[in-house]
Amino acid sequence: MPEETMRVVTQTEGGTVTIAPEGDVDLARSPTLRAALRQALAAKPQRLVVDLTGVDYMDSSGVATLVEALQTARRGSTRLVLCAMKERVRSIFEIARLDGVFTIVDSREKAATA
Amino acid sequence: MPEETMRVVTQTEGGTVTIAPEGDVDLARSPTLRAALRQALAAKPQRLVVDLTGVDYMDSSGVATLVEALQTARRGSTRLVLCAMKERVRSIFEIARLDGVFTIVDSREKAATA
Amino acid sequence: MTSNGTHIRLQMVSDPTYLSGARELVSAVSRRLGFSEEGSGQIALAVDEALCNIIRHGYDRRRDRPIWLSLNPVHDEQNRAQGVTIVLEDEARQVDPEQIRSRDLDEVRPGGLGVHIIREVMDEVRYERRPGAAGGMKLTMTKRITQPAPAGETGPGPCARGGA
Amino acid sequence: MTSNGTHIRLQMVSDPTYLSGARELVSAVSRRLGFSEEGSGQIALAVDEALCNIIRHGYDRRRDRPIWLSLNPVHDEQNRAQGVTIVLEDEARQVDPEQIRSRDLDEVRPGGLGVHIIREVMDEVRYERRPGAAGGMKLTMTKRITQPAPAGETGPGPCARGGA
Ligand SMILES: Nc1ncnc2c1ncn2[C@@H]1O[C@H](COP(=O)(O)OP(=O)(O)O)[C@@H](O)[C@H]1O
Ligand SMILES: Nc1ncnc2c1ncn2[C@@H]1O[C@H](COP(=O)(O)OP(=O)(O)O)[C@@H](O)[C@H]1O
Repeated sequence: MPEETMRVVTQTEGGTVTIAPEGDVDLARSPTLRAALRQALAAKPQRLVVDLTGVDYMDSSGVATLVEALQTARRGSTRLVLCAMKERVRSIFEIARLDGVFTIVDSREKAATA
Repeated sequence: MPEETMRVVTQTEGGTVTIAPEGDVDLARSPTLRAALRQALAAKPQRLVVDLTGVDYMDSSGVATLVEALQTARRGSTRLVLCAMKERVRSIFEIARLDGVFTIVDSREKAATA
Repeated sequence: MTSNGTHIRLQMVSDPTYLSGARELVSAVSRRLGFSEEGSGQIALAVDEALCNIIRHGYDRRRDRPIWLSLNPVHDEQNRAQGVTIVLEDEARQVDPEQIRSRDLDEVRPGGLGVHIIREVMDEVRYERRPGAAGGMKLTMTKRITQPAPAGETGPGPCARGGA
Repeated sequence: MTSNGTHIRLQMVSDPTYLSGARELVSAVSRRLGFSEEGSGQIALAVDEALCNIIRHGYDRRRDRPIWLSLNPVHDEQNRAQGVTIVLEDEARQVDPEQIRSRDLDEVRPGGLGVHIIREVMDEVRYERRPGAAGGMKLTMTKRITQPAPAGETGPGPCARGGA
């Protein structure tokens, strides 16, 4: 079967790129998210916001993708912010003890200044 | 395994009894709905409203339970009204060509006068 | 890839408690194969109705008898999912496949809707006796994706982006 | 009833496309057995992580190899569901079960979280080599229901009403 894909909406406004994946981010889908994050980070924006409104579920392959993005962002002086994370997704960050490592805010509005 | 149960909230106000099942109504759960409907109909209320707000899925065992209730209601001169039916549930009534047989309204408010 | 053999095979006991599990399995897989939410819901409904009939008519509501569900994508030449085929098998009483049919729907009475629903939502439906000593029935159902996914994708929408 | 034999057994190919189906199956069944939504979600997460590890480490991402998932309720003397046991088996490379362990989480880097997550959300986790010529690994996981359902019910809440 061909590599499975998911919808990822990318939006650029000033120095901020916002990426909004839609659907479950699991081993089948995280390559799509990774591709979108890499592309966004290649331009070294000031701020990269990952809007998780549309993500009901994430497994450790999705978390690994975000950790990788965080490392790349830091090297390129991009501020990476996660927003609108659902409770179920937050719990995997907590179990992985990564909830303190990422900047996580409630909404896109807050992500603009976090 | 013991007979599976579901939450069904029953409320009486004047001559109207309202029954609100919660969860999927399938072969495992329709006996609980049937028991609640029978109990309500035994008192021959003027009006029996089945509020389907909490029902995301129904199979033909659930539909059969409601048809049975409709027949009992007609014999006892009780007006049976279904309300707040989700699109997915409505489609099984349409496939079974029963959407014209039942009185189906949008909300509890409309069910009070339908 | 994965062209031989069955992609998904579920063995379950004939206990209604497990109907929701079978529905969610089938509906999630159908979504990933490219069916719309409505299409996936219809496939899950057909599977539920067929399982109920096996439990009620085939096994007389015994809860400890086996049922097998296999699911395979139907592919076109470009290896894109075009639909899904689901096979249900049991070791229940064998009946004449001709006897498994819907009643006249004009009469309003409880029951008698399952086979009609299955035929309505699936594109192909075939009942037959299972060959072999164990007996039982076999139901083969196929549904095609009405809005085919764009080239090279199994994802749901035209806006889906390519993988890494 | 249904006390002998396996209640649910899923055979799937090692294709990540089918992970969501396995998750939804396990989560829907766990809900019906009396787990909370959170508890069911955790069981599905553990199953997903374990399946990912089989696909990545056991089968080196080949998509056409078999994986088996069996699920059984754990009952008390009154036949009430107390929890669930899930067994995952494969025909992949055998490794020393001692080698399947989590890394130090203080270091922030991608990967290395799966085994930690599985051990965190499940109550018992045991890896072993599968006996027999086909090789492969076997993972047995159990999770108990923390808020047991009231007597005679497998439903979720204290307000559930008795069946017909
Ligand atoms: N799996 C099955 N095994 C034996 N008979 C079946 C099976 N499925 C359906 N039937 C037969 O087909 C008839 C129509 O089924 P259906 O439309 O589901 O309505 P109902 O089950 O309410 O009678 C049933 O009454 C039964 O005689
Ligand atoms: N099913 C498996 N087969 C073989 N080795 C495994 C399996 N599951 C886990 N492992 C081993 O355990 C280690 C830790 O796994 P995990 O915590 O999921 O992190 P990761 O898979 O990202 O390395 C893996 O690196 C691997 O060596």
